[in-house]
Amino acid sequence: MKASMKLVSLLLLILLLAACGNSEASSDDTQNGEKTVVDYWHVNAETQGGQTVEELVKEFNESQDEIIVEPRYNSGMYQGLMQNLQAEAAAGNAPALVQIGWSYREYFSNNFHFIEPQEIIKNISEDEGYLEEKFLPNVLALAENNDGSQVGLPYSLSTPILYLNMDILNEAGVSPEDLTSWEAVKEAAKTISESTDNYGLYIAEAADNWNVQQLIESNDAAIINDGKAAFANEQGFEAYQLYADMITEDKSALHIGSDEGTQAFVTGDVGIAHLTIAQRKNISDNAAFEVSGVPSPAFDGEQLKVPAGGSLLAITTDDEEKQQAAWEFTKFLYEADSIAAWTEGTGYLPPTVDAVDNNDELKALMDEDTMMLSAYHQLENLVPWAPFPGGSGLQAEQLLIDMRDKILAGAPIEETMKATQEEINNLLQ
Amino acid sequence: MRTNSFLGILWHTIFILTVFILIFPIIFALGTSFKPLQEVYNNVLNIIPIAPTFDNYIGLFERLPMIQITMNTFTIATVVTIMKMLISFLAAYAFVYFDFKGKKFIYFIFIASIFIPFTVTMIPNYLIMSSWGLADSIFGVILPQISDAIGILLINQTMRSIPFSLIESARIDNISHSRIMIDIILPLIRPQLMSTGIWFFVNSWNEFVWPSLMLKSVDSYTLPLALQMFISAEGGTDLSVAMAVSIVTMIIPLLLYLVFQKYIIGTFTASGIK
Amino acid sequence: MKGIEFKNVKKAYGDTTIIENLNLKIHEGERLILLGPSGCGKSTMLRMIAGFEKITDGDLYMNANMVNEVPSGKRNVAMVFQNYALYPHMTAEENITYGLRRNKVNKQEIKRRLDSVVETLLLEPYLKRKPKDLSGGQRQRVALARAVVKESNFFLLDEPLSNLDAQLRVSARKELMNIHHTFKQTMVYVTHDQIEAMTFGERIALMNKGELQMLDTPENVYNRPVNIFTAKFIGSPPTNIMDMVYDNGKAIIGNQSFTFDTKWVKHIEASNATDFVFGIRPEHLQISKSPLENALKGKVKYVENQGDQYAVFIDMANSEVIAMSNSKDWNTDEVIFVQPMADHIHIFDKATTNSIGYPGV
Amino acid sequence: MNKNNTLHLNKINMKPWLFLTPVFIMFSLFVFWPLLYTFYLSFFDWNMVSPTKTFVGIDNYISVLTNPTTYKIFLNTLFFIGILLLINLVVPYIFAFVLHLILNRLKGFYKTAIFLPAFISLVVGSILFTWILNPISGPIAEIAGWFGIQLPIWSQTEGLVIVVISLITSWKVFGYNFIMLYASISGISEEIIEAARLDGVPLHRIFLDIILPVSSSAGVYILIMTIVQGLQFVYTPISVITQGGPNYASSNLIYQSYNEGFILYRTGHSAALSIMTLLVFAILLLIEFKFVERGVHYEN
Repeated sequence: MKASMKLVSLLLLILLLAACGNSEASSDDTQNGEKTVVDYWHVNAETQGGQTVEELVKEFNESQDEIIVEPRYNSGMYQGLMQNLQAEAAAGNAPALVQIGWSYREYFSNNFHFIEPQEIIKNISEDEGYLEEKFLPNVLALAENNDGSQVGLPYSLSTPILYLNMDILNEAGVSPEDLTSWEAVKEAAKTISESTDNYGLYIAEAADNWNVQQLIESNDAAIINDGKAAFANEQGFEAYQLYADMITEDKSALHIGSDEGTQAFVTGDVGIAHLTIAQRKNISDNAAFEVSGVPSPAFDGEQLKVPAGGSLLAITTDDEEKQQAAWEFTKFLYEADSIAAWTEGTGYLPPTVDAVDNNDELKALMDEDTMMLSAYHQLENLVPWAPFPGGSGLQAEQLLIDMRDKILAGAPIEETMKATQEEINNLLQ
Repeated sequence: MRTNSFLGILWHTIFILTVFILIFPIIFALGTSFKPLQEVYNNVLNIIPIAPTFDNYIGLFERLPMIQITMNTFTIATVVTIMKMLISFLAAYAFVYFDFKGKKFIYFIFIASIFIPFTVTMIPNYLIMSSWGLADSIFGVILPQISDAIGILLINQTMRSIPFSLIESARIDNISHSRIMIDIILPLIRPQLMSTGIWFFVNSWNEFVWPSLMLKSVDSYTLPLALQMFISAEGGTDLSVAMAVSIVTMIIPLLLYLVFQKYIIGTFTASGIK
Repeated sequence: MKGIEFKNVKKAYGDTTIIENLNLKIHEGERLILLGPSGCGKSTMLRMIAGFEKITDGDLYMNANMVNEVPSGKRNVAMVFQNYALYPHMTAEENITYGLRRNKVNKQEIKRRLDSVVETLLLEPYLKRKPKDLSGGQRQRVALARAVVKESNFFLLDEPLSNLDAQLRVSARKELMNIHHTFKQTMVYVTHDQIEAMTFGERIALMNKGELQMLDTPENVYNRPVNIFTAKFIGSPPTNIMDMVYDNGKAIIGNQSFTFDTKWVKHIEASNATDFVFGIRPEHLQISKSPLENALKGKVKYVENQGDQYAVFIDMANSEVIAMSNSKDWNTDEVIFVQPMADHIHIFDKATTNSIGYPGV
Repeated sequence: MNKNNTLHLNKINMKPWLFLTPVFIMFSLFVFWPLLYTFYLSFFDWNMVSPTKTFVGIDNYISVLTNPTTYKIFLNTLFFIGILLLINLVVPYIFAFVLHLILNRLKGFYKTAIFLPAFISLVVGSILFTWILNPISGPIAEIAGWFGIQLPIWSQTEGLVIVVISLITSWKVFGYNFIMLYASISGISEEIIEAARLDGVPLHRIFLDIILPVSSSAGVYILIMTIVQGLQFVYTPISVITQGGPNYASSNLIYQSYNEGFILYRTGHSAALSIMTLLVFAILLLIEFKFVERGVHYEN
């Protein structure tokens, strides 16, 4: 009997030991004494500027002694971060500053607490007019939700561009200057696939509808209009038809997942790739061929529209002191040099208007790199990532992905788009 | 046993091919982990790197708290293994050596729980851990992993191989149950327990889904989670570093296996499910 | 009373009753044999004494204490298991002393007991060996030693010799006898082997189908079986059993008759049975080719060599009987004379199968 | 006396419960209670953060059952089971038989090598295979290219995507099953097989008539484990490689529950689907027990 008690207490002892070991590892919070702690949640993996985040935070922490920022990487991109935010909320906590993916803007603002930057600025006279000085109106508007609240500030900005494998283009006799419209891209892709061993085009098929949105909205169709799905019209059909034809009819475009497709482009098996600008570093560092870039095209005679990828920065804490601290850190992140480092490290576009002019390296990058240049020039064409309202937005996005899969697998376009539109609108009611 | 040589050659060919398919990915990962990323993309077929480099490993240890991450993985796997073995051992002992009301039914309930897919308990466990403040703690990872009836099943099987009279002999000598466990059962089934333990350890070491839901900060990561830091939908996948992480992740399980393989295969073979 | 007592004990597993209603007293210090065919409940009884089996109903007393709910370890019994149950990972010495060490017997005492038992059982050369390095006989002795060192009042043996060859059994029995002589424990010994029972037991409890058939000395069990089962179970070849009709001082067996002496006549007539069964052991049948007085006639079927004697199978009065003979010269189908020895016949009541008793007792 | 009795009785009966206490606590907290809670959640509309859960009765079940995707995913699940059983029960069974009875040399090597991947993380395996099996630029595609063969784009091809994902999962599962089956087969007494050989029974008949029935309890164990755990293992390559796509062609019940719960935050839907998955498992197992166990030969 005694010995069995020993066994049971051994169990408890092991748990206890593990507890001690664990708490030692995570008990350094308390040493910071009087300083205000700002928990900053980001999604920047090591391949996506993780180091830059660390460096910026370090620089900020060393620049003053009031505030200490504690960065925390969240795996699984914006979706992973949202999961963690859910858990934290379920436990009754919230970080101070978080990156919110554009596609989660509505979901986040409907379900979580946030404070508008204007609320904070109101009390600080020196920051009056800060927002207007820093951001283009269309860029700032990206972070405004359907109810008109400013959820946060645009931070990571990406747009899709066309990456070009110049070796293949030269072999096929396609000139980058020709790629001015989607129709032209289709022709070029056809030429490439017919005259070389390679695929002509790859449009990223990530677990989102981002690239397709660029395609459709640049044919004057709208994914969403007045809070309702509105893509199932002639313009929309036409845009999708062009995409589907390249895959099913011309067989000039590659239809594959985004990891494999990006790999295929980098290894030199695809001529043109419609990918986020955030892939620039990965591609230019690893491709063995000459890479160039041109802006995403529109359809003939239509206005170019590029959806904003990336994230906004939202202040989520209730604590006023922390709100102030988070704001200080935010301003630091938007300083020209910080933005330059950010752009360099992540491949994202500078979200502020003054960064390029105030930082020589950034200016040089923008002037010399065709890919960066292409993306940067698209900023004036930026539109928000289809912000479906309410709690069903995530599901609406999922339906758009399903629609893409169906159409690219050969489903009739009109029917499928209409059905999806109807399904989404039923959801949104 | 003699068989005709054609059949033998045919089957040897099939076996060698199978072994190749199973082992090739590991060799491929090893080769890739010593390649610069550019070479990964452009020299797909060179398993042995043209320009071998340690940069992937060096960079990995510079960029991530790999020691901490390995320690986390080790701590979780060790605690899970010991706890799971202990509670399963106690339960199996009760099931094998006692008669009590409802024994069969209770045993059935536990064994049936093996059939519950992890998605069924995932959300509530997630909520429990969050509300206990154990999200992002190794405890949040450990606790649900301990509650796995496979341990009861396997140890129960093993215990049954001990002649009942040994326990009766001890009981008649007024030896307490705990003493019987320690002095008699434990030494007799130690090899099987070791193998089972190694198996649990490796499974917990490799566990991905639950830790990926639980653990948030890099400092509390486990090795399989470190892997995904080099895979990003937007920034691209750094395959060569990812493979370096993979190799680091594999080392302990493979060492355990190769050192104890005769022993592991031996006990798996000797005590197989009857 | 000291010793062990079963009082109205019942044992059932669910709906299956193993022992219906058992009453049995085992005296302090005696060697009691639990004998019976397999499945008769003898092992269950032993395991009830050991405390391994719960008693469904009734009471079990040991040293005058009711022990129904006393766990094994508190009953102070020693036991030798059929498969010896030696701990495979311990040496012989560790096996022998394990229980003592765990029960905090002091070191000198352990050494004293160990030395004593090692001497008695000649175990010195094997003490450092593990069971797998011991022969069957050596293992048996280690198991015995382990039980002996407990120096407990009750010593249970569950077919302890069944895994030994014939020669080893004889010497093992001698050792057991020795041990009992030295320690005077109450020994309860389960076996299905009647030779073991006869040679080792002071009393035999013969069991069948969960019921106690007879409890007595080996001599009485052999010579004065109380029922047909006992008569047939004990002795080899088994007792010959024939239906008979009593008619005026004679037993009519088939169409032949056997005349009882006056003692038997009185005894039979005094009994209240109506139908009888006649029993006689093979060694108590005299056979002859020439006529014998008060004999029955039978036809030889075949002869079986049993080493020292021959068993002659005889077709007699519609049943087969066996007689023992020193000669093998019996021809098949030869008609011979079979004479039961008057002092050794057994008469049973056919209805109850119980013996009607013996005259003059 | 009587008082004493009950005391003893309590003592005797308490012990197994004492030993079971840790298991009871752990399982109640992390298995049984969550199971009930999931059942409870399946009647609510909730997204895990909103403070209110809306009771919707069996709406979640109706919505799951009326969704054509559910049926597609259910059929996928059956397809996964079929392929997993083929690769991880039938093939290793034959392999174990062949290794035990036909091959004399390299036995130890084969056992060691085949079991080895079972010790490696499936996440690692999934990432590796995404690259190795990349149909455009992976090593296999490269080699196939020499012969002018173009690999199908499996990750976008209905049906094929399930096969390839099952193959990737099998990389990890195969070895364990093989070793367990080998254990059982090599435990069969040599005499039975020698007797059959003396009678001139051909090898495939020995396999079907002797090995299968005698080792069937191990077979059933592997069968059940392959279904129950295989479907859960498959989750990892799905989540790493296809996220269930294209258009749910590679999703199964387990992945879909995850997707609903942790990607779309439809907790109630996810719970309803999980409960139904559990039911499907229970039914599958019942069917198995009915049809497979019948012929099972158990030792002991």
